[in-house]
Amino acid sequence: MENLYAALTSVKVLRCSVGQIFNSLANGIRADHGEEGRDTKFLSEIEELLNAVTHHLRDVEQAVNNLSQPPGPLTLGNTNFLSQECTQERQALYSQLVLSYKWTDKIHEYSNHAAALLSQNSLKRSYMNPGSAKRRRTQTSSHNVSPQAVDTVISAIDRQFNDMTMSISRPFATNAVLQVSLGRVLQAVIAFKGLMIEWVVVKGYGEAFDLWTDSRHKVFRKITENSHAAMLHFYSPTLPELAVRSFMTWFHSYITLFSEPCKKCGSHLHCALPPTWRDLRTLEPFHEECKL
Amino acid sequence: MKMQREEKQLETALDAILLRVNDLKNSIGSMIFKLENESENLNWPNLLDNFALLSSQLVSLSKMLGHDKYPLLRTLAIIPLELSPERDEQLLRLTEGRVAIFSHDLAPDYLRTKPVPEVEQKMIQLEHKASNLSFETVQKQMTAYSKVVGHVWEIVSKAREEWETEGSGRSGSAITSSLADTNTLVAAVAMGKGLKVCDGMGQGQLPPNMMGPSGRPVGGGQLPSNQLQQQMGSMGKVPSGIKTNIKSANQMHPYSR
Amino acid sequence: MGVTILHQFPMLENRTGPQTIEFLTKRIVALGAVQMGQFLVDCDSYISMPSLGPQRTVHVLHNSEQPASVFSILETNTKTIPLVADGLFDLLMLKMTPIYTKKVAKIESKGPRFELADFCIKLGSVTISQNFKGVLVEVEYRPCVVPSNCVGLMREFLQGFLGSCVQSLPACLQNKMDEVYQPMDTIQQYLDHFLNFRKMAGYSG
Amino acid sequence: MDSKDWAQMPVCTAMDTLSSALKSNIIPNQEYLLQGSVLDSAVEVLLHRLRGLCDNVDTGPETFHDHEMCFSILNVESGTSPQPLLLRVRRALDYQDMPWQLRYIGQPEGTGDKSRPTIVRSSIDIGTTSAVVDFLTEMGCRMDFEYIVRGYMFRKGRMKITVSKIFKMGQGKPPESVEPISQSYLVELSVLAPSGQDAIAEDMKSFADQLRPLVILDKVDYKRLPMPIG
Repeated sequence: MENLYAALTSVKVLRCSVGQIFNSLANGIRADHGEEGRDTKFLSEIEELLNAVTHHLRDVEQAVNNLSQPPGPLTLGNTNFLSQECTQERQALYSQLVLSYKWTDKIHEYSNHAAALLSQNSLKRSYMNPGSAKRRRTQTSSHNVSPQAVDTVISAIDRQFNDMTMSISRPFATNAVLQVSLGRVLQAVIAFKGLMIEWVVVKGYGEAFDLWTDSRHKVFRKITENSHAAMLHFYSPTLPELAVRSFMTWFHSYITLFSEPCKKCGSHLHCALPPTWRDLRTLEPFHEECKL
Repeated sequence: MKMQREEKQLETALDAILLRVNDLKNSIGSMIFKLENESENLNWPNLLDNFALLSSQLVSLSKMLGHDKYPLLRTLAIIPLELSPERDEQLLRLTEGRVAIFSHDLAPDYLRTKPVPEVEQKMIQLEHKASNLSFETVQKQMTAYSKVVGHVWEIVSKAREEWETEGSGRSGSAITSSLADTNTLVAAVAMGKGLKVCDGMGQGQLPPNMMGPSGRPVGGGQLPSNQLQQQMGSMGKVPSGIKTNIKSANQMHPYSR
Repeated sequence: MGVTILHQFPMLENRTGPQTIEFLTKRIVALGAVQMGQFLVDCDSYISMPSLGPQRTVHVLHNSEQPASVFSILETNTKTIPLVADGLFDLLMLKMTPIYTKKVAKIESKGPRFELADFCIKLGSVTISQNFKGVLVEVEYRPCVVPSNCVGLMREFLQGFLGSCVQSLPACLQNKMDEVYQPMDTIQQYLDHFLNFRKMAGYSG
Repeated sequence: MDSKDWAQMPVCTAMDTLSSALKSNIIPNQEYLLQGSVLDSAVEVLLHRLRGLCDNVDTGPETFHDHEMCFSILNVESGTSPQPLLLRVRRALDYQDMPWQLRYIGQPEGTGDKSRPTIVRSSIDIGTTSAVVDFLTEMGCRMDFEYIVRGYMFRKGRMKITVSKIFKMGQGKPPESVEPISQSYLVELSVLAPSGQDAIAEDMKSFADQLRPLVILDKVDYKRLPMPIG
């Protein structure tokens, strides 16, 4: 294998030197050859290059001699047939190459942007950054709260809304899983880690409460997505209680999911969906497409 | 020749008697064993069975002894040929450890055919006394005696009666199902017998529009229902109701065995 | 089961039944709906014998959306009682034939069934013993279970593809606006329309 | 399945499916039945034995507490003997939100026939909503009688064994104060099967024999029962 690589590089070098000769020949006598004796200088340059070519040619021959005969015929798959086709256009390679190049370029660009955004750490929800250990100890942790504290916070929120019923279960150790029924409009399962909302699944009235399956209905799948966005938006590591309360307040605004039209276009339906987005501050309903 | 035949006859007779006696002995042995070891789960019928066995064996033995074919054992004499104060191992084995020595003071006890002389004397005295009694006194004593016996008989039979009713009560608990009850239940479930709410009653559970209580012969409907209720109720309270039911059902049921 | 509204689509003079269905299908497909099978709702009516006193009618309906259930609605002079039962209820009605007899022809609504996001749209052509009588459009909005919540939304959707002929809500939903919608409510709507069709057929025939 | 295929699939009417089910004889419309009773004092022994014999050993017996109402509708019109159509409605008192059961039971056959091991009667079991009582009443049915039944249910293969106490309905009294109609438990062994499966009857007979003499399960012809009262 190494021999093959060596041979290939020597062929490349040979082609380069041959190319150089043609290059010099095509350029003819240049300014840098000086005024007097420029012919000789040019000739000697060509001669030098030719020498290099012969030298490289010898290298190639040597490398080829070193190559052993490949055992059996080489199977190259479909590429075998490439040699049969001589017109470049019909292979359509060029356009594909350009396309893939464009894609890689784009990916590169986007990932650069993403990296820049992520490095600002605005969405990081745990203190995993290599900050000083001293500072970490002083910070309040939102995911290390006693179950009683979680219960009191949630029951306080529960009292706040009388058309939203909540029940807490703890199927996995101390972390609470909250089942919320919003009138007879929808229900949601919210998984907490301490007081940090970790996961939200929104389902229709009468659908099974569970954390892992999506709703049957498109509307609720959409709202699940939006709740994820809201849960990230409202997240604040220093005031976990406020975060939960504001999320719940926002979530409660879905009580008018089917009855209130979009604030912007004034109609109920867009693409056969009701306004599934609620403004994070004003709680006004918008269609996905109208919110911008 | 005759002697020889008689001897042979005697031998076979003795063998047969020995066999019976051995049987008897074994039954007594097993009964004693049972009494000693299984007394806690030995019940009365079982014990009675054992006694019956013993008595039948005794009867057959005595019949055998009184049979014509058998020689009169009474006429034969046993002479102890050898008495010894020594312990005899063979004898011990033969008697299953009961008799160890065949000595002078033991042999008369084993071979005795008459009661002890004192007892014999007493018996003669009593017989003499009896033969000397006058007819009246005998009659008087006999009536007194039969009176006492009758009294005892009465007590015993009364006890027996009590005991039997108790016993039958006990064996009744082994009965686990009653055909009469089956019939009652099936009839109730299938046709509502005993469940039918008579007219004008039991409409509390029904929607009021179902049957108007008006226009129904209230008096005529209610009276039998009350009677029915009373009968049912009283039947339920009497504890012996089940027993009588069983009997009557056995007579009535077409499939009774 | 979501809130469902059944709407009778008016027939135009120059259109046959299949043409109307075709026309509606085109509209609904243009909105992005996909056909998902067919549907069928049928109704048999059994009428009591005169000996039983005042006449009562038992309507027995089947909906292909709930294939294991039989819906029956008993109609007396004073009230109607709905009953949902297993499929074997049909067998029981056969046992009842001496007392309740089938005197009127079967009426059914049958046609394609479409899905568009969370909506389910059914275009049914109504026939009484194979004679075409009209078109019933059923629209179900499956995520919502309380009628009062989604009245506006439903009306908007219906007007979106049926045009301005859509005005009021079905009568039988009016007094159940705040209750959870049941499959029986759909059946009740079908029955109301079926009885209308029958009445009209009776007048014309 | 492609959506195109869906579109092509014909919808068959409920009546078609029912009649095809009838034709292929998969509807369990025959009930094979044996009945008996056990005294209250011996019911514990019976339950113990059934626990050993039946399938649901690990979970223990299933209890039930039902209210059964029997309706009849008289068929006056037909010229033949006016045979009333009997319908039964049963509901679980312990599970109020369960569907109610509406049941048609035909005339029992094979009661006198010695060669048939069990009673066979046609039966249609229908689950319904709770409106069924109103429905039947308005249809013209009359409630003949009602009772409370409480007891235990066991399964053995396809066989169902119930051990139950029958209570008379108290007149407007709460259901706690009902009185039992006898000092025995009713024991029923039944199988619901499509018609023609007579082999199951033999299985039932042999199972019933295993319960002897604790309970004598037999064909009880209630028409020929002695009628002591009323």
